[in-house]
This record gives sequence, structure tokens and C-alpha cells, in this order.
Amino acid sequence: MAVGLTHLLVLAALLFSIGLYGALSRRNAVHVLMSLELMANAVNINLVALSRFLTPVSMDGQIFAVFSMVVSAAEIGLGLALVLAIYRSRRSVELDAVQELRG
Amino acid sequence: MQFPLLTLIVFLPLLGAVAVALLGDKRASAVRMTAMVVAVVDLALVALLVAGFDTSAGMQFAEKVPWVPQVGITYHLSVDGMSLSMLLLSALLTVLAIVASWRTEKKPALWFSMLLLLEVGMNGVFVAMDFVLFYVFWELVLVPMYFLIGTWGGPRREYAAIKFFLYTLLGSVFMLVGIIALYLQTGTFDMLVMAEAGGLPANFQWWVFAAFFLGFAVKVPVFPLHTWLPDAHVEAPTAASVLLAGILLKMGSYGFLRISLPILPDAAREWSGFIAALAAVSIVYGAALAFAQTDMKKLVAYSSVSHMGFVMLGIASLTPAGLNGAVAVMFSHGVVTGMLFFLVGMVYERTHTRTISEVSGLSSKVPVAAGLLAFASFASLGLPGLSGFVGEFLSLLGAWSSHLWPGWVIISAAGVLLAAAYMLWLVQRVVLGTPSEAVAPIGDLTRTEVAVLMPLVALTLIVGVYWDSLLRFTDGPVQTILALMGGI
Amino acid sequence: MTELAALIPEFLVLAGALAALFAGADERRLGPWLGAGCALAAAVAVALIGPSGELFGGVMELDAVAVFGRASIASLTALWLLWVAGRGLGADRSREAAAFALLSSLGGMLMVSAQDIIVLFISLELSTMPAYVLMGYRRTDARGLEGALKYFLLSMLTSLVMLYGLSFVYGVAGSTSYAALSSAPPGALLQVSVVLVLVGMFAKLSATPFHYWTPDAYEGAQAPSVAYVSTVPKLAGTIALAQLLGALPASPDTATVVVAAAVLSMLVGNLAAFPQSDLRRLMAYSGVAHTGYLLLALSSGASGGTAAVFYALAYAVPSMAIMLLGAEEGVALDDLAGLAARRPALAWASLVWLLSLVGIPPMAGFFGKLYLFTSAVSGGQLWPVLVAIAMSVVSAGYYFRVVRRVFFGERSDAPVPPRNVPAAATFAIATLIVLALGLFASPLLGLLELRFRDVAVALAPLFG
Amino acid sequence: MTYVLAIPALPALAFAVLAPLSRATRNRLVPLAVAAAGGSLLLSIAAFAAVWPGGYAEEPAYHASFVLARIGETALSLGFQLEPASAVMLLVVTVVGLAVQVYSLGYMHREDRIGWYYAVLSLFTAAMLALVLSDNFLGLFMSWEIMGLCSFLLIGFWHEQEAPRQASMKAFLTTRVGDIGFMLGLAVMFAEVGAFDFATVLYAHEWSAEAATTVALLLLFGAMGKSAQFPLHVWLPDAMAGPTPASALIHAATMVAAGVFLVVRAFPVFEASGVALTVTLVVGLATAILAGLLAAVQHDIKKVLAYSTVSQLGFMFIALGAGNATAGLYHLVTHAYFKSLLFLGAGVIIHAAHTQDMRQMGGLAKRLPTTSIAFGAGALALAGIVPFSGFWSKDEILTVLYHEHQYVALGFALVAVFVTAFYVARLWFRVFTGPTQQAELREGHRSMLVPMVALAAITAVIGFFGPVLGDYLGYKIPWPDPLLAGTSTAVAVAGMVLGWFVYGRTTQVVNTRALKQRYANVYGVLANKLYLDLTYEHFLVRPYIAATHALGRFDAHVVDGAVNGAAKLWVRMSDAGRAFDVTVIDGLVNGTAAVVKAAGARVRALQSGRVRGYQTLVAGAVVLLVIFILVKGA
Amino acid sequence: MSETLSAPAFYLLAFAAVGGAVAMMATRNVVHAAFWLLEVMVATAGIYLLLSAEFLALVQVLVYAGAVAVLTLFTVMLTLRRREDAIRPYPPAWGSLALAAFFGGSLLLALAHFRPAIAPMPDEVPGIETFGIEMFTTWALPFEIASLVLLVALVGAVWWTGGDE
Repeated sequence: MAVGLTHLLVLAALLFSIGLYGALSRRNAVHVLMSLELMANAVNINLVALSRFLTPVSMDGQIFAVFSMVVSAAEIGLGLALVLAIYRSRRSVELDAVQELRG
Repeated sequence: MQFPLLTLIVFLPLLGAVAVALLGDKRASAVRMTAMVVAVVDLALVALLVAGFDTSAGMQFAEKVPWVPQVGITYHLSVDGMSLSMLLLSALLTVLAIVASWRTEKKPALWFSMLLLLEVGMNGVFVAMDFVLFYVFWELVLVPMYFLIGTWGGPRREYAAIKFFLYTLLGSVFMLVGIIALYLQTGTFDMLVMAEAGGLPANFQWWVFAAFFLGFAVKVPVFPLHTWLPDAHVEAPTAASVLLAGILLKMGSYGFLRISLPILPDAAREWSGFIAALAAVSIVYGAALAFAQTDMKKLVAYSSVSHMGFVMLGIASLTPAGLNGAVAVMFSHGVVTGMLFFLVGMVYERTHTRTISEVSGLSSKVPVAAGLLAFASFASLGLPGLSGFVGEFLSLLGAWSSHLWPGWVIISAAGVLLAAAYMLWLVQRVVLGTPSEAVAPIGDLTRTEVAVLMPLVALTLIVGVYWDSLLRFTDGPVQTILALMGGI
Repeated sequence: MTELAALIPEFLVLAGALAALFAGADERRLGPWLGAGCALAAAVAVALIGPSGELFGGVMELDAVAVFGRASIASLTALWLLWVAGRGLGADRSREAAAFALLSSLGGMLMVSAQDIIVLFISLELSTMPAYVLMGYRRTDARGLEGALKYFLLSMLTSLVMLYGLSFVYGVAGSTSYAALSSAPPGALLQVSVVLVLVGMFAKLSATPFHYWTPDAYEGAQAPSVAYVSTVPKLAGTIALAQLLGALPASPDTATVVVAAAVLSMLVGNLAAFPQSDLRRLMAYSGVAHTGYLLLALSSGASGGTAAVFYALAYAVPSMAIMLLGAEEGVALDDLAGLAARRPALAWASLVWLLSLVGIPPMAGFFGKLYLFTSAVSGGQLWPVLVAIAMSVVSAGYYFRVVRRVFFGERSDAPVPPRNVPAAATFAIATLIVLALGLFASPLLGLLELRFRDVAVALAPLFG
Repeated sequence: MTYVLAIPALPALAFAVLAPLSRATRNRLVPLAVAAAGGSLLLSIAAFAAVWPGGYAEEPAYHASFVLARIGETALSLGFQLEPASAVMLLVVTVVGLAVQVYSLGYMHREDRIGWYYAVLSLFTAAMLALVLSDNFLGLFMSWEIMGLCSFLLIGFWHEQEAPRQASMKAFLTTRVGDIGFMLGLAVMFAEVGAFDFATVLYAHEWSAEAATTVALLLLFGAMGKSAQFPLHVWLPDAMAGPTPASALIHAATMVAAGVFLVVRAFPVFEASGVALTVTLVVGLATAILAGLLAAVQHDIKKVLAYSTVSQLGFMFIALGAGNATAGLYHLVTHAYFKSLLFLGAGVIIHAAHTQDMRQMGGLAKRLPTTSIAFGAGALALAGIVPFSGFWSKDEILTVLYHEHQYVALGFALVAVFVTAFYVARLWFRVFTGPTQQAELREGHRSMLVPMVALAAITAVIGFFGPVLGDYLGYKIPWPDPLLAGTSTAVAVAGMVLGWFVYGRTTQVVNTRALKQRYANVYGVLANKLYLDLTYEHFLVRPYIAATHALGRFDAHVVDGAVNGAAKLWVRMSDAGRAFDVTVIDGLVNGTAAVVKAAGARVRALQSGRVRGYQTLVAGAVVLLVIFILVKGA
Repeated sequence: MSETLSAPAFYLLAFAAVGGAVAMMATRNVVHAAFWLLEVMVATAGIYLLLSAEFLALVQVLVYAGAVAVLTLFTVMLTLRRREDAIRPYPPAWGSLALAAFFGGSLLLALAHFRPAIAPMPDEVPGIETFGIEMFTTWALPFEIASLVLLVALVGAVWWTGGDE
């Protein structure tokens, strides 16, 4: 069987799901961020693959992927800063330690 | 375009309310005078309206300008005789309420501005002929009443105020659904246009009627939606009670007459049996509960439930006599119950109790107060020659000659007896007998207080003796409603 | 060049943000002042420039709704900045806050004009990211940071879900432009991806069951931040969602999802708001509830979109004002006790806002609900409307808990903040807007080209 | 003839002046009321003369009406008409009214509130006059109710005491029970005819038997309340708690007769029904006999007279039921004079003896000569002894029964005659003969004696004018049939002899106490007023009061409780709403995920605060949505 | 250019990516996880190359493998007080696993019905020039917006990590 679009989409889905699993299950905030990053990566594979097979000329997907990368990089940067700030106030990056607000 | 008299009548109190609020508590006497002048001028304008009113014509003094044309909302004010009688009552009772609460010491500016704001809503409801406008005024009434009860009321005022608010809000939001449904069906918010057009599908009418029924029945109030009323009345200050019983309750029955009947005639016919049943139950239930009360104000409050039952009975009859009777009870109840609340308030101010068993022998100690209380009681129990009889009698007449099950009419007629029972019981305990401890040191009514009551006494007598003085205004609209319903 | 001219308002806002960021010392609050000025100028510019067609090859279009959205976003931001200029943000510098708010607004303004999913996504991020910072603006406060983290994590998670959905939308439609969406071939994948996209939007609007961050984040944040974050991004998000839903191919299943979220939001928001004693938390749940109303409108077609847009504004203004009131007087409900005695004018203004939120005429909220319910009923959503109506009575219950404290509560030890003209002006303007939106809605609706009449379908089948 | 309107207007005016000023002026304005009553009398005589010689006429001699209200095409009007029946009633009312007013000058002169007393008396007179003049049922009803008010006010005149207060309320409420019937009768009438005026209702309308029966029975019910017919008579004996002159006017002569007058007015409807007449007859008979028996066991002189009134009203109903309105009206007229006379006499006696208990009286004839003569005339009239007025009218009733072949009824009526004579004798002998029990006994004041003498004169002679009156009313009243008259007189005499035998002889032959003991059951029933009051008390009043209280609790706990319960439920729901996040969704998702630590145990209400939990919830929702879409799309 | 990819290359890269991701989840040490993420990123860059997206591959390496990974590692280091903090005992998160599996499964189900219209690759593969032209004409505006996003992230990060006043 020739490798085509579907293979890539399945790959992306796998990566996204693994990332999702990590985002849901990790307790270390940084680890969660990395999992989210994995998800973003999966989406980018999706975009590039779709671009490659569906709109090879206009390259919309690639463009989209670039923006996606920029955004997730920015998000991660901001997120890491937030984690650092939290670490400074709480001396922990454990998510389960952060549950003062509720109700 | 003619002189916008109705706009002036409706919004003059708003100006007054703002002016009063701006004057502030420190200038109490100026506040009172302003409020008074505004209310009196408003009453004078209504009198002008009455004078210029042509009882042989229908809707008059119409003002109609587009408001939100995209949705077909218009600023449409107009009066017919039915509106006019209610408008007169509203303007009059506001003046009296202001006079009666002349010496309010707690936050006078707020008090008087709320009274005037209330008048805006009350006046507006009775002259608005556009649904959205109607709803605006309808809800506008809630806010000042909430504050009147919540700020100046008795010990449980906050509870009573919010109960009043939520109860009536619950009713009115369902009314809003009805309004929306009607709008979507007819493409207009204009009540008169809607009524003229007619022809709504029966099933649709039924549901919309149900929605409006909830809105209006809470306000009337009809059993079993009445439980806000005693709480509100007991906690409310006198003037608020007077306006609550005198005008606010009428808004509900007015809604039935102005909206439910002409716009939803088929549903009205279908529902009339149910309404008559509730009316009969309200009459007997209200009377029974009035009898069980130990608090004068609660007694009067429950008597309102009973009396408003006659209004609903008259409405359910869908006959000329019944509808005229309904309006007559509305008017008379406003006057008479107003009087009763004023008197109970005046007695309370002196004796500091409203417990019936603690007040007795007023007649030998304060003959004027006692005499007026007895007078009001007899008017309330429907003595012929006084206004209370007119409407109740016509309601019964209409109900009997209608399609309604006679049993409801007979039960309602029994209400006349029960009314006599609780009112006489009140008279017997409070007015008659030997003065009790609480009554011993008190003095009789002041001239101002008598002046407050005199217009009401006069109206009670005039309407009671010469029915046509009221019915000439109501008959035209009633005939119009019935004609719109396709005749009976 | 003409294309760029159409974006003058956006540039003004950006200029404001940069100016605020680099404005000198914080004492005179030059930053917020500059920002407010720029935002106001932007709003005026939006109105002057008016609608225009497609821009930049069709990635944007300034239609009437976009014009309305941009103008109201800019105005609301200006209003908020006016207050910040007056009162500041306590110990924190207001420069960055002003810049963040302006950047977020800029994102919002772009988002409402987007006609392309890339622009939508990226401007959505632009509008959201500053909001995280505003939530955790007090950077040494553990609670604020906790709220921000919750906001951040949930927002990012849902953003990625949305992005994933968008990637498939692009794949199915073969293009990123809205125009291509409506003609995308139907299929399970499209349906799924649309739902994934909706998840992202729902989370931004804090619709149940994606609202979990909202109460915690709001409670952790400073009241002025909440005042901004709970209103402007929500207004922008609503309009953007309206635009997006308008572009998506009609699908009953999509509508079902939106209605389900709407009903859940109304229920959970209103019920959970009731027992709250912290104004921020109360307003958070109330915001969830209002999102429910908005979604209800959005689920019912084109007229619903307009109604939702109107309602979003009618919600945002009083909501912002109340949170700013909380910023001045304290965020515990009991802090508001006796406000009527201390600051009567403010108390009465707050009554106007609260009544508007309850939906009592003649305030804007009532007319918002009227239009909203009308369009929803005409769209066939009768039962959700009944839920909405029942819930709006419930909402009266908790809003009146505030009213009760303001007017009937007693509190003697409360400090009265010094007179402050900009803050007072903010409240006055908010009050006037709430009243004017209600009483003089006509021009606005005209602007939105509301066509209630066209969608006023006969209800008879519903009851038949 | 507009002056007819002045007949009720004069006393009404007196009321309008006196009522507000009564307290300030005490008794200074009282002459005004008397003058008004006098004026009414003069005008009534003029009106009576104006209709002379009476007889049947198509149109009333005077008719005036004004529109009260217009309802669409229907006009409700109030009006006054003068024709023979009303003219006769005018005379009755004004004569007795003036007599009572003059008498009251003496009787009530010590009262502080005499002004108020006169005001109410005047209002009553006005209402009664308006009632007899009314040209329609609505006006009649309105005056009727106002009389009820006056009755209430006068019975409760001494309201500082408990008994009058209670009695006044009882009177008003009991008559109002009847009024419900009246009102419903009016409603049915309106539904049937669409009008209330006599001309239309009685003569222009073709009554079907059913409709006529309904209306007639309802009106009869009203009449029974007002005229104290069995079983609604219970209020009248209690009403004796009011001032005696007021009792004379209201509870003997006029108001209680209004029920009879109503039936007379509505007679064509009764005739159209037939059934209603029979009912009327039965009611009349029952009342006449039972009330007579009750009168025979009372010790309170006023109560004897009260039951006597009830009994006599029963006689009137018998006449009506037998189908002869004129006979009823005739007895009404004679009864009004002699019974008011008896009451006025009783007033003097009570003043003199300072008690109402006959057992403490005796030998008053010697001390109160004028009173005893006048009272004697009244008593003989009541007993039906020639030539006093009661004889003639009662005889007329018996004649009617005879002619109508109502022999059973005739038999019962004769029993009633016997009983009447017996208690009259009992009263007389107890009070006027035997040893004097009080030291100081003084004849009444002149203002009290003059009206009594006048009434006694009328009582003595009026019977001879029966045929003339009949002609005036348009109906032939024949001279008594010797046989029937003889029989009835014999029965009456027998009754009186029995009374003398038991009570009259100085040496007690019959031991009444032993009799009471021997027939304890019968006596008990009678002494307890047939247990009616107790029955009403136990089966109507108390259950009602209990019901109202129960309803009060019901309202407070159940109806309101339902609402409060809903509110509580709502609070719970709001808690649940907060818990919803965790319990429902969280629980659901956790059930699927089965991993979050101690999920079940940590079902605290509210948001958990755990961001991982939130993320799981969000992811769960996403999964659910996706599955939903896939299932729907598939 | 064919419509299929080189299978061996793809499977190798895919294995590297998925394996790296699994390993990232399996490790209990957060530092190791960061390195595994780096590995996935690089593998992804390879996939991009396979998909003729050279520019993206470049960006991927620069941004992710370079900047982000380093940033992440720094944060990890900064937030570890002790070496042992890096290692967490992870109980098996079956719930999360099930959710993720459901999600992935549903998506695969949806993908199964996806029948895209595959466009033929032009003979001349659009290169970085085309990309650049597209980016700075059609997508100029989003590009500017993206720069603002970065600005926000920058200022925000500075705000949060800055000052201890």
C-alpha cells in the first residue's frame, strides 16, 4: 500500500491523542505544556500533509502551519513564564498543588 | 399632531421623580411640595382628560409614533373609558398616598420619588397600546414597589419585597413569551391592530393565553398564585399597600380585558370555565382566609383576593354585564380597599398594633376613624348604595346569564355572605365594644387624614348611588371587547 | 493603500497599545489615558470609515456586523481604560495592563472582521493571550496566577482542539476562506471538525461544559481585569462566532450542539451563581449564563446572530460597570452593603446595570432578551427559550442579592474612595449606554440591518 | 305628585344631617328626625288620598324612574311608583315610624347616642319607604339591604355589651344567607327577562313554569331570611337585644314584613310557578306553629313577642301560599299596628320593671293602667278576638284557606291560632295579674303613652275597614263567614282559657314545673329553640371558623409552603448546579476515566479547583460531542 | 512528483515520531521527556521534508528543536529544586488513556469516511519563493497579527518573570 494522505492524517491523529493523554494525565505543569506542544505538532503535520495533497500550489496549509507554529511557540513561551511565576510564589509546579480557587 | 396629553400624564411624574431625587433628603419640605404639586398637576391633567373624553367614541387621544421600526415597535398611547377609569384611580390614589405619607421621615426624597416613579408605570400600563411599551411599564412598576416595601416596610420587608418581585417577575416573563409568540404570528406589537385583525389559530391562542394567564393571574392574584400578596401587604407601608391593592392588582385584570379577551377570543372562551372556577375558589378562599386573620392588614389583604375573584368571575362570564361588573369591581376595590388600608394604617400609627384582638372600641374613642372604617367595611362587603355592590352584583348577573356552570356563580354568591362575615367581624371587634388598652390614649383623625379619605368616600357614594357615573365609561370598551370577540 | 486605510482604527489601537507600553512614569497614568484616547479615536474612525468590502484578498470583510463589533469593542475598551486612567490598578502598573487590553481588543476587532480561518485563529489568539496576563496581572499573587494558569491551560487545550478542527475544515473545504466553507462537501469529518472548532469558541465564551476556568480565574484576578476580560473578549467572540456560524453550512446537528451548550450554560450558570458571595465569582457564573443566552440566539439563524450581537453588547456594558464597581468598593458582596447610603448615585447606577442584566425594561438587557427570544422562538427553539425565561427569573434572585446589599445593607466602616472624575464618568457613561441601548435601539438595529420581519415566520406549525 | 319622592327623601335627609352631626349635637337635632317622620306621614296620607278610591289600574298613579346604568342596549333603572299597595304600606310605615320616633323621645332620652339612634331610625324609615315605593326588584333589593344595615346598627346599638354585638352580627349574616337567594333570584331574573322593573318582569314577560319556580323560590329564600321564616328565623329573637322601640319598628312592624311584601310584589311569578306557592304555604305553616310553640316557653317578654312575630309572619306566608296576596298584605297591615303596639307596651313594662323576665313581673295592670289597656288591645288583636284588628285579618286568611280547599292547612292554622291564644294569655296573666313583685313601678312618660294609645285606637277600629281596604287594593275582602269566624274565635278562646287555667289563677292549679318535668323532652326541645341555634352553631358556624383557620394554616404551610419548598428546592438545585460540574459530568467522566483519585469520595460540591479535573471534563465533553456527531451523522 | 511518498522513509519517521511521543509519556523523568519531545520535533521536520515543505522543516528545527526545547529545558531546570523532583511516580492514568483513545478512535472513524479530492502535484514543486510571495502578499495581514501575538507573548513573559516588587 502506497503511503498517502491518510497515513499522515492517522499519524497526526495518533500524535494528537498521545499529546492529549499527556495533557490530561501529567501533573508537572511543564510536562503538560510539552504534551500540548506535541498536540500542536500533530496539528502541524496534519496541515502540511493536507497542504501537500490538496492544495499543493497555493500552499495555504503550509502558511497555516507557520502561523500555528508561531502561535504555539508564543503560547509556550508565555506558559513557561507563567509556570515560572507560579513556581516563584508556590515553590512548586505540581498542578495538584494549585487548587486554592474552587466552588 | 395634537397636544400629547397622555405622554404628559405618563411622564410628568418621571420628571417629578427625578426632581425630587435631586432635591435630596435634606430639603424634605421642598421634596414633599414638589411631589405633591406634580401629583396634583397630573391628577388635574387626568381630570382634563376625563372632561374632554367622549364616552360615545372608542379609543381617544391617541399618540402613535414609530419607536423601533425595524421590529415594528411603536410608541402608542391611547385611552378608552376602561383605561380612563383606571388612570383616574391611579392619579388620585397617588395624590392621596403622597398626602397620607406627608410626614415620612426616613429618606423622604427616595420615598416620594419612588411613589412618582410608580405612578409612571401605573399610568403607562393603562394607556400603552403597544405590547413592548406595555411590558416596559408593567415591569417598571416592580422596581419602585420593591423599594417601597423593602425600604419602608415592616420587619420582614426584604423577604416580602423580593418575594413580590420574583413572583410577579415569574409571571411577567411568561407574558413576555406570549408577547413574542403573538408578534411572530402577527408581525406587529400593536395591541389594537392585533385585536382588530383577529383570526389567530385556536391552538396557538390556547398556548398564548396560558402564557398571559400566568402573567396576569399572579398580579391579580388568582388562587393559588396569591401567596405573595399577604406578605407584601403586611410588610408594605400604608401608602404602598394602597397603591399595591388599588392599582397594581388591577393591572392583571386589566390585562385580561385589554389583551387576553379581544386578542385571544377563542382561547378566552375555552379558558373561561377554568377561570370562573379559580375565581369562585379565590372568592371563597380569600374570604375564608380573611376571616382567619388576626392582623387587620392581612384581613384586608386577603379580602382583596376575594374581591379580585369577582373581577375574574365577571371577566370569565364574557357578558356585557359581567365585564362591566369586573371593571366596576376593579374601580371600587381600588377606592374602598385604598380607604381600608389608609384607615388601618392610621389606626396602626396611633395604637402601634394591627392585631385585631388588641384594638377595640374605636367608635367611642375615635368616632370619625371608627365611622369611616365602618363605612369602608360596609362598602367592602358590598352594601348597595356603595360602590362595592355595583360590580359584584353585575359580575354575578353576568356570570349567571353566561355559559358558565351555575355552581361557580352560586359559590361566588356565597362569597357575598362570607365577605359580610369577615368585615362585620372586623367591625364588631375593632369599631364596636369598649375601648381596649391600646385604643385608650389615642386621638381621632386629623384634618389631613380626613381630607385624604374624603375623595374616596365621595367616590364610593357617587358610584354606588349613580352607577352610570362609572359605567358610562366602561360600557363602550366592554361592548368593543365583546364585538371583537365576535359577539356572544 | 485603500485597504490599509480601512484598518486605520486597528492601527490607532495598536498605536495606543505601544504608546501605553512606552509611556513614561505610571503616576499620571499616561498609558491608560493615551490608550483610552486612541481607542476612542479608533471607535470614531470605525464609524466614519464605515463598512467596506473584502480586504487583503478576502481574508477580511468589514460588513455591518464587523463595523458594529469593532466600534463597540473599541468603545468598551476606551471606557475601561477611562476608569483605569482614573483609578489605576492598585499597586500594579497600569501601563502594561492598558497595553494588554488594547492588544486584546485589537485581536477582537480583527476577529470580528475575519473571513478566513487563519485570520480567525490568529486573531483569536491575539485577543486571548493578553487576557491570560490580565488575569494573572498581579504577578506575586498566587491566587491570581493560579487563575491565570487554569485559564491558560484550558484555553490552550481547547485552542489546540479548535486548531485541529480548523485543519480538517481546511482540508475538507480545500481553502481557508469562509466563502469556501459553505460549499464544503458534507461528511462526518466536516461535522466532527466543526464541533471541534465550536469547542474552542465555546471555551473562549465560557459556555458549559467548557467554562471551568471562568469562576476560578475571575476570582483569582483583580476586579478591573475581570471587568475587561469578562466583557470585551466575550463580545468579540460572540460576533466572531456569529460570523463563523453564518459561514458554515447549515446543519441541524451543529444547531443541536449549540443549543445544548446554551441550555447547559443557562442552567449551570444561573444555578451556580446563586449561592456565591464573591462578586467576581458571581459575575463569572452570570457570564456563563449570559453566554447561554447568546448561544441560544446564535443557534437560530441569521436574525439570531443580530440579536446575539445586540445582546452581547447589552450584557457587556453593565457587566463591566458592575465589576468596576466591585473594583472600587470590594468584591465580597458584603462589601457593597450600604452603598446607597455612601454613594447614592453610584448605587442607583448599579441598580440600572443589574436590572439590565435581569432583563427588566426599559434597560438594554430587556430589549436584548426581547430580540433574542424572538429570534430563538422564530427559529423554533421554544423549549430552550422557556428554560431561558425561567432562568432569567432565577437570575433576578442572585442579582437582587446584590441589590439588597446595596440598598438595604448596613455597613459603617466602609471607606469612601476619593472623588474621581474619570471613574465617575465611566459609570455615568455605562449607565447612559444601558438606558440608551434600550430606549433608542432603533438606529443601532438599523445599523445591524436587523430584519426581524423577514424571519418572522408563522409559529402555527409549532403549536399546530 | 312629585311629592311622593319626598316621602322617603325627608327621612333620608334627616339621616344625612344627623349622622355626621349626631355626636356633636347630642339630642338637639332629634326633633328634626321626628319632624321628617311627621312630614312623611302627612305626605303619605296625601298620597293615600291621591290614589283613592284605589282599585285595579293599568298604570300606577305616579311613576318616576331614572337610569342607573346602561349596559349596551339594556338599561337598568331605579324608579318609584305609587299605587294602592304601596300607598297602604306607606301609611303603615309612616304611622308606625312616627309612633316609634315619638315614643323613643321618652324611651331613649337618657342615651348619649340618641342622635345616632335617630339618624339610623331615619335611614331605616327612608329605606323602607323607598322599598315600598320601588318600581323594580333591584331598587327593592337595594333598600332591603340598607334596612339590613340599619337593623344591624340598631340591634348592636348597645355595642359595649357582648350580646347585642353578637346578635347584630347574627341578624345581618342570617338575613344575608337569604339575600344570597335574593341576589341569585335577581341574576336568574336578569338572565331570563333582562330587566328588573315590575312592569316587564311581572306583566310583560311570559314565564315558563321552570323559570318562574327558580326565581320564585330564590326570592322566597330571600324573603324567608328577612321575614325570619323557619329555619332562618333564629336571628329575630336575638335581635331583641336592641332598643325596644327599634324592635317595634324594624323587627315587628316593617322590615321583617318586607319579605312578605317582596312575595306580594313578585306574586305573579309565584302564581306562574305554583310549586313556589306550595312551598310558601308549608314554610308559613311550619313557622306559624313552631314559633308559636316557642313563644309559649319563653320567659323574656320581648322574646315572646319576637317569636310571636315570627309566628304571625308565618300566617302571612300561609295567606300568600294559599294564593291570596291581599290577605297576606292585610294581615301585614294589621299586624304592623298591633305588634308595634305590643312592643311599645313591652318597652314601658321593661322600663318600669327593670327586667325582661316575666317571672319577675306580675300585677302590673294596677300600676300601669294606660299601658295595660293599650297592651290588652294589642294582645287581643294578636289572639284574634273580635273586634280587634288581628281577628279580621286572621279570619281572612282562614277564609282563603277554606275557599282554596286547603283543609289540612286550615287545620294546622287553627292549631297555630290556638297556640297563639295560649301564649298571649300566658303573657298577659304572668305580667299583668297576680302579685306585684317590684316596689317601684311607674307609668311611662307621656311621649311613650301617646303613640301607644294612638296605635291601640287603630288596632281597635281598623278591622272594620277591611272591605274598604280590600276595595282599595283591588280585591274583595269579605266580611267574615260566621261559621269560620265562630270556629276560630272558639279555638282562640279555648287557648286563652287554657292559658288562664295554667297561669291566670292566683292559686296554681297546674304545676308547670311538674309539667315541664313530665314532658321534659318536648320542653327541652322548645326551650332550646328547637336546637336550631345549636345546630347552626355546631354544624355551620364552628366548622366554618375551624375551616378558615385550617385554610389559614393550609395557606401558610401548604400553598405558601409549596412555593417556599420550591425555593428550597431551587436552592438545592443551585447547589446541585454547582455540584453539577463535579457530580454529574465529573462523575460521568470519571466513571469512564476511572482514574482521578478518589473521585467518588471527593464529590465535594462546587468546582473542584483542580485544573487537571477541568481538563478531563473538557476532554470528556469533546469526546462526547464527537461521538454524538458521529452517531447522528452515521 | 508522485502522489505517494517514499514508504520506508515515512515509516521510519513515523516510527520515530510516535515512538518518541510514547517514550515521552512513558518516562517518569521530566527532563527525559523534554529530550523525547525534541526527538519528535526533529522527526517531524523530517516528515516535512518528505512532504516537500523544506521551509517548514527549517522553521521546525529552528523554532521547536532550537528555541522551544531549550526554553522548556531551562524552565524544567529552573523549577527543579532537587534532582529527584524531576522524577515523578506516574500511576497509570487509565481514564486519560481511555479518553485519548476514544478521541483518537473517533477521529480515525471520521477519517475513514474522508474521501478527499487529491490534487496532483505540479511538476515544478512550489518552493520557498512561492511561499515567500504568498506569505507577504495574501497573508501579509496575518503575518502582522502573528508578530503582535509574539509581542504579547514577549511582553507577557517579561511581565510575569520580571520584577519582584
